[in-house]
Amino acid sequence: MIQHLIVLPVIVPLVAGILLLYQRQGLIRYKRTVSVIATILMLLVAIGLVNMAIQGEIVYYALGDWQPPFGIVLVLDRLSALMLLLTALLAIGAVIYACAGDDEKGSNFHGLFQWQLLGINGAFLTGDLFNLFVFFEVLLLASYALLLHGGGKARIQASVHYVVLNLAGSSLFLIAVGILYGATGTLNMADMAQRLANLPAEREGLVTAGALMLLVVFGLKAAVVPLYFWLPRAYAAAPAPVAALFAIMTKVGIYAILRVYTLMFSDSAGTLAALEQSWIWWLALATLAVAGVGVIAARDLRLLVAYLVLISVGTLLAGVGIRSPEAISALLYYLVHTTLVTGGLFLLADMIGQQRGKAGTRIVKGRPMVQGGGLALLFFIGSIAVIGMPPLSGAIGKALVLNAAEGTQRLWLWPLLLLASLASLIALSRAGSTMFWRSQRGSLSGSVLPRRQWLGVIWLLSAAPLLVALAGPISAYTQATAEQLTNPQRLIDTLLPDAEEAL
Amino acid sequence: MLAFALYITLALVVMALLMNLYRLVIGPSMPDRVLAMDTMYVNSIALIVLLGLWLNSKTYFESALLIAMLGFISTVAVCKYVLRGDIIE
Amino acid sequence: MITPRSWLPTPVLSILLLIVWLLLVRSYAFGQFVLGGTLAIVIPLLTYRFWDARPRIKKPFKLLRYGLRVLGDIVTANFEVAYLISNPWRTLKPHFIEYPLILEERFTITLLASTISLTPGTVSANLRMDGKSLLIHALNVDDEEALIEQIRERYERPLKEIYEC
Amino acid sequence: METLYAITTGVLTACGLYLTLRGRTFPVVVGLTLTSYAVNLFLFSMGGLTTDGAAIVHGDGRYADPLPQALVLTAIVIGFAMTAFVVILAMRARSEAGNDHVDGKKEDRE
Amino acid sequence: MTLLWIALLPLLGVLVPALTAQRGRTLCSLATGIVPAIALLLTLMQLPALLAGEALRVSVTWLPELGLELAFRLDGLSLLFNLLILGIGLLILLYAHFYLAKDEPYGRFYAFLILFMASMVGISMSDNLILLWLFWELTSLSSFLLIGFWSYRGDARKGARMALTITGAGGLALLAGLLLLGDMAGSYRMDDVLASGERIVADGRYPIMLALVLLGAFTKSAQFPFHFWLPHAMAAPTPVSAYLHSATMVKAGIFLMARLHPAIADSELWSVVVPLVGSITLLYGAWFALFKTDLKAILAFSTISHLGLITVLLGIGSPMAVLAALFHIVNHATFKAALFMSAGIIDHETGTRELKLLGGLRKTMPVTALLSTLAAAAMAGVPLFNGFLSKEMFFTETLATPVLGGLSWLIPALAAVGGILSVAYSVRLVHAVFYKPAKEASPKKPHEPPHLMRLPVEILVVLCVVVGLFPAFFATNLLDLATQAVLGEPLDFHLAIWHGVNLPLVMSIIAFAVGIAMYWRHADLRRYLQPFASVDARRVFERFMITLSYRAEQAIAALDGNSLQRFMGWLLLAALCMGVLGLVQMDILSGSKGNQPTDGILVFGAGMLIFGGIATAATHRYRLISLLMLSIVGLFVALTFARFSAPDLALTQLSVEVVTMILLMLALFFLPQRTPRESSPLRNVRDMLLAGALGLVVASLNYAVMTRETLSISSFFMANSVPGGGGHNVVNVILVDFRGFDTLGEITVLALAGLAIFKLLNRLRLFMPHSDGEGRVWSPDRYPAILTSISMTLLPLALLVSVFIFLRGHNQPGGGFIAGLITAVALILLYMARGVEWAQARLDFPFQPVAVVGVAIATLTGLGSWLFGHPFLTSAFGYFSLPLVGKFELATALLFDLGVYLAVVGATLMILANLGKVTTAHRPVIDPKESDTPAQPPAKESR
Amino acid sequence: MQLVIEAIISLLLIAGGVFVFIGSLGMAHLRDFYMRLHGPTKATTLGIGCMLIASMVYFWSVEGKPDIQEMLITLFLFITAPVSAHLLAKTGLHLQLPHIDTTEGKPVELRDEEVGDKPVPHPDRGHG
Ligand code: NA
Ligand code: NA
Repeated sequence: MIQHLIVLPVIVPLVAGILLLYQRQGLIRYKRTVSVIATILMLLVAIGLVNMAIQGEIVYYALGDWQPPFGIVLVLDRLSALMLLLTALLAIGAVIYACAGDDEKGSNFHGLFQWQLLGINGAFLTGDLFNLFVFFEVLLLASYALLLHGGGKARIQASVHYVVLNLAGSSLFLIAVGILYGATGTLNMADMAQRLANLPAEREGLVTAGALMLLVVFGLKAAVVPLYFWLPRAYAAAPAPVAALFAIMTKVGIYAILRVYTLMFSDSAGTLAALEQSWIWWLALATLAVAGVGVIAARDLRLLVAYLVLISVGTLLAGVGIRSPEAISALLYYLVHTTLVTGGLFLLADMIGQQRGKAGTRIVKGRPMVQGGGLALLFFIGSIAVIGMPPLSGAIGKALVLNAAEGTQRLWLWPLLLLASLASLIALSRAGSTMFWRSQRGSLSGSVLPRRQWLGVIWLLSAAPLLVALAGPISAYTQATAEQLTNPQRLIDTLLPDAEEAL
Repeated sequence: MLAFALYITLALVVMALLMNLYRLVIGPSMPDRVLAMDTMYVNSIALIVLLGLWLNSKTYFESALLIAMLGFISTVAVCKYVLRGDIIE
Repeated sequence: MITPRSWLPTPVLSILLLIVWLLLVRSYAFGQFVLGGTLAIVIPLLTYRFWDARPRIKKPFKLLRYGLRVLGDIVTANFEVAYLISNPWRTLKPHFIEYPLILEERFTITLLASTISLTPGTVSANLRMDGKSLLIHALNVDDEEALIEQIRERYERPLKEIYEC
Repeated sequence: METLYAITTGVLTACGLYLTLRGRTFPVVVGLTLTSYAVNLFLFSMGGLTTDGAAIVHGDGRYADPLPQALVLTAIVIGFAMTAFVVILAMRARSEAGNDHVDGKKEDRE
Repeated sequence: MTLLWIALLPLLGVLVPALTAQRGRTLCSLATGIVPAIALLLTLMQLPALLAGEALRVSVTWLPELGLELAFRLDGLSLLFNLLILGIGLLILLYAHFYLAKDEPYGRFYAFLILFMASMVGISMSDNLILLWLFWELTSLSSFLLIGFWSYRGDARKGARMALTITGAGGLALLAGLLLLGDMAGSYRMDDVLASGERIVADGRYPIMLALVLLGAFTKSAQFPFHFWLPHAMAAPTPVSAYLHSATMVKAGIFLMARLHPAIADSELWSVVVPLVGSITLLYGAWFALFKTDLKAILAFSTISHLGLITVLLGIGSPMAVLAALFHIVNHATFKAALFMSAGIIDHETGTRELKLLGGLRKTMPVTALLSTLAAAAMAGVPLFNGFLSKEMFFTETLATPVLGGLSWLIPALAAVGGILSVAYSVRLVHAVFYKPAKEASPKKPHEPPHLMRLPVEILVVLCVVVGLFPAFFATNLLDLATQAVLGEPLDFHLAIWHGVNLPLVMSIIAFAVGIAMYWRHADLRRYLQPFASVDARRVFERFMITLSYRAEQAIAALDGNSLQRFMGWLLLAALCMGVLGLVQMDILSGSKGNQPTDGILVFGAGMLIFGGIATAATHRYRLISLLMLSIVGLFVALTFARFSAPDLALTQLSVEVVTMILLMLALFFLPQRTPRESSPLRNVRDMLLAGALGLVVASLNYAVMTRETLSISSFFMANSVPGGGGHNVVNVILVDFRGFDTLGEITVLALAGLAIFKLLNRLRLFMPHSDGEGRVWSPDRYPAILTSISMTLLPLALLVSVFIFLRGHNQPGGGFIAGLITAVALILLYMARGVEWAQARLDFPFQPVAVVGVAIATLTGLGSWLFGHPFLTSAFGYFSLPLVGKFELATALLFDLGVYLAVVGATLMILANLGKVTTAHRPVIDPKESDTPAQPPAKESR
Repeated sequence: MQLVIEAIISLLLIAGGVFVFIGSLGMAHLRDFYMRLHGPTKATTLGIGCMLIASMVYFWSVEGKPDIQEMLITLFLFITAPVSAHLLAKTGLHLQLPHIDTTEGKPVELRDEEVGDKPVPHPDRGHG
């Protein structure tokens, strides 16, 4: 069984989805149980995988027993293990929250949720470029369905933009994959990397075009300026547990960038090495700037959190743009932090909205909340974390990223990142003081929130202090991950042991 | 001789298709266009049959079969649409 | 007790399916007969529920004859239509004809309408909703009554005999 | 032949993308479909164009590259699923917003 | 280890009030007080070791990557601050116990207060720059919470946010500064940093670093021009003002300057900027203190002024100046805390802090009057009080150590003016409140406070006096240790009251004379000041914030515009740029392989495709026509696949094409039939150019790839298809075996589409046109009879064909996907021909399970290989032979393909049939209760 | 291959081509919709049939065994073509497509049944 552990992050949600989707109606207790158990199982699997990856070995799983580069492989290295674990952690919070009642607001919530996880996990594991496309589509279509869960005009309208842009993005993905296949003759990323090292010069232009178009696709998923436009409204409109899960969606784009470009366009790629770097760097800065402005402009708490996600995208991509092991390590730490915390904030925003009655999540004076104290405390914790103020994880993540910038990079990154933090500080203090302080007069509104919702939020937000307490071991892991990523030859050698002889 | 006949037939089929296209563009009515479309489907069966002869292969037989089946269904759908708007009711 | 009727509701269809299967697979191996035979039984059983009017063929040989006649008519009709279409000097006399039906079942009416559409210069354009008459568009007709009579005798009566007696 | 093929994909892409830039949902959906046709043609040709060599193994001859074909097959299916979703989304959006503008706008401004 | 306890105990102490709040106020206050008391005790216990010259350090590894350690130190400076923080903190707790009203959430208040105390202790003891920053920001946060404690008050909320914004911004700058500093020093360890002063000052980045660090220090310590948050922080309860905003937090900036003094202060830049900013602050604060009429505002501005004074001293930077600065920190903390607490008592007892409403309190509150007078005397620098000593040293140092070169007279001059003002506002404060008769009655009848509430004030005032009288005895040791910590070496000094007649003394005397005179002519001065009085920092700040968010909204709206067309334009533009970048890198577009010959049929096919594409775009306003044109493209794409040796693709394309047509028409029924002409010609041209350019790029790339030799791995598939996959149709073997994982994902997508669409159709509100685009009423013939008959005939044939296509897929063109679509289309034909009611009665199973079972079968087939110890999706096949039947092949791939078949049938029916059903009584509903009784069919005008 | 067989195939092909052509020609040049309907329904169907027979004969002669698979396509066409034509004609009648004046036996009363009530405004015109 242990040798099949790698494929379990795909199998578990797939099978759970099958069990959940077989019947459309009723059986909500059964469905909740299956969904939660599957998610917990996924967490256990992910922990097992991290345990495997922590040894430093790269392990792959050849589906159908067809060896790379011919068959599709799942690749387990530190990065994919980390992403799987992160996804499972996030998913548990979201699914517990959903079990409080959001899952009953439309059909098939849990099944779609599991299949969304299937897509995400698959994207994190696959070592094949076209298979990545397939999993992107799985996670996108599941996300379309989940985004609509519960209906409503805002969701539909946001979905139209989200879906149409992503469909265009999918076409672009196919073109890019096609070009890369045409130029290199393979789809396995490790094999592609190897072939790029000995690429005839007349094909460099093709590979450049393909790789850069791929960057546009990943940039769209990651929501980088100027491709981010779908994000704020979609995230603000999504049902809370879905929005929370979406916190990992932009990270899939970032993961893909990290995976593809560190593997294929490493130093051994000659003139093509790091061809994405400058683009990512400048776009990341632009994203930071826009997101900072957006945070100030947001008049709704959920929109605000959506823009906070955008800030994290900018920060992460800046790390990718720096491309040093330090930067990658820093961004991975930040990634873990931001995913869990923004996920928790989406849930929290929903709870706040529920208790504020008509005012909802709009940042205006409203009626006081029945459970205002607890919500305020969580909001304070989440805000501090997401702004990047001590003593919570954001501060450390931000400091790591700032510290990783070198030389003139600092000149650009530091002011932008710090100003974006300041913008979040201003916006969140405004939001918090309006919703919790200004809204103290009048009769209490809302009913007591279900315990599962509290549990979900606390699960996610407790990451903020835990990440600080465990900063040492976590950053040791991310450092080793970064080191592994910046030496892709090991992965190539693992997947294609005969390659040396062949050359 | 066979090759020559094939050329001639191909030319005839292509001309037929061009006339279908002409009607499709000119219309003037929707049924005219649908008729043109339907005929185009049928004529493309000819094209596939000729391709099979040309390549000396029966690999394309199913394509022709499918066009015969499915072309009909899409014509039905459009007709139903024009007649009733709601094609499944 | 399984009666032949319950597991072989439409024998003609089953035979047709078997033939089609053999044509499709281009093989007359025994295995294909077994497989095709199975399908020829299973598929009608599966689709039986979709047949609301069960056409009973009373006179199969007449059906065969009818089929051959129609085939012949199609060929001649086509020459005729080809001539009509491709002769630019000829002025056509198109005609809408209301054809009163004596057939009653929908399936047979469909057969008739199809036959009419496939044969000399006529297209069945509309079946009245009450099923009593068929509107036919003819490309070039001199004598309406003659045409009606021809259809009646050549196609409708045989069909009536084959299916509806 | 390759030139002709490339021009065709290019024109189809351009037409499809032009439609995706329209302001109403239906043309956009049609544009996406057209684009996906073009993209499928594009992807298909990435193994080169073979006029006589369907990838059915029967001993001899030269074959078309089967891999892009398999990819295109997957892409067609996924494209269909996506088209189906987006067109019905468009329908739903119209029912929610009362018009079929891609932004759900009440009035047309341009 | 003790150090760790000192630093972290207060942090744990946050829990104490939170846990004891329910048990009564006294207990809570006492329990809360124990924590700082212990910490204070522990600190004092380190004194012998410190005096013995030991370096007290503790360090725990935390985050090596960032150089972050949980490292604390206790040197003289930390000791001084710890005593201040913990000592005054204890007094404040006592005071607060009486100050807060009965019904106020004291537990929370104490928790915030202790949180603040903990972070302050952390700052003072941090032995690591990053750690210091962590605590630094914590003080901003706790200050925010404390200022906003009376959150129902608008001024409290606004004041809190303003303070947080300013100090938070400063904190961010400080982070950058400290990171830079650590980088320059090569370590974030305090000792390393302090030892690398020369290297740091010589570093090219020094000015930036200094600016950033000073930004942090100045915002925190309310230096001009960042001072304005402090007066508004007075909205906090008075204990907070006394503690945070006079005694401790505002000193954090000062502390930072002192702490980093050896590392960063030894430069020209420092000695210009810091004294200048300090002296401006000194004057500015003093000037406004003179004219404010709110008791706490006067004290706040005077605090600003004194912070400026200390800053000047640190800026001067001579050993004696440092000594003076440290001394004044302590002195200011004592007298200002006392004054604030007095002010709080007055406020508490009279109900007002407004100078105009106060007066003559000497009679009703004699003790408080005495205490306040003494403390104010210390503030004014009256001899025999501690304030006098440090002020004398201040004057001395401004004279003794010239800074600003040719302008060296400036600082002493400003200092003298500051001295005058300080005397003036001190006199005014005491005189106006206690001695001058009241003009109006105060809201409450004043009387003395409870004795214990006055006790902290008494203790502090006694300290002022005692230190003033016996400075050598009470202050020398402490200051000695502290200056040694800052300067790195012992400083020989002697604290005395009398230094003989010298210039500083003269300055003091002048200050007193002019100061008192100034208070005398105070009313005249007020008139000059009037124009400035209207400038309210908070208003300006708030207006700025409002403008900021308004501009931000405008900017986002301008960028975003909620316009899909624009978003799409960006996306395409990005793709275009990237494609062009690749193309320009190519020397030559055409590769070595060259063109294959073209024939007429190909030209014709290409022509049809191009025509179809252009026609689809050109007719897009007439939607049905556009659809027909699209179907030309679909058909010819299929023919193209056939022409280029891809029969499977041709089949798939054909079936998908038809299904898409049906789908689009089903949907079109609910959409307008025409697209209005709304895009401007300019936009059309722009879109055409963009799309055309991208088309050109795609064409070029396509051409470039096709004319190069393929390097594909495909020969492996060709070679292994039969021996390894058991199939002759390589494309099919790739789909179900080599890349079966893709296919599994693909059918999942399809099933997901069905599920998603079901969600969309649920609760759909319909616009059902009762006539077509020309206004014609629909035909009354719902189910044309001839169509119904033919659909029945076709169904068995279609099923047979799909079985055929399915079974042969592994060896010949075909397979589960195409077979599934054929089945689905045949069933859809039934729906079209016979209607939902009829078809539903015969297809009475839900489609979702079919699709899901399909995915399940494919998954289970894949999982089956586990039983044989093979990876997921490993295929197996074998050739079997039966008597009579002959040899045949069985392959697991067929089972997998069966899953594909079912998934396709299920999903396609879910999509099309459910979409069709929305206009009927069988429309999709979620609620099982609803689905028992058929939903009302939407009203439709049909005859 | 025998010359005779080749000749037969060629003949069938060309005949098929001609019929296909004429079918489409009729569709292109006849003067009203109802007349245009005739060409594709009959000529084209027969033309395809001819070509399929040609193909049948060809592969019979090439592979040496009789194979009448192509008849299936013809079967499908013969089943579907008249139905398409019927539905198209019905659609034409519904839309009241004009027919040339010389047409006799105008189906007035039928039209009333087909067309239903008098026109009403389409919802697209009203809103949306
Ligand atoms: Na296949
Ligand atoms: Na319908």
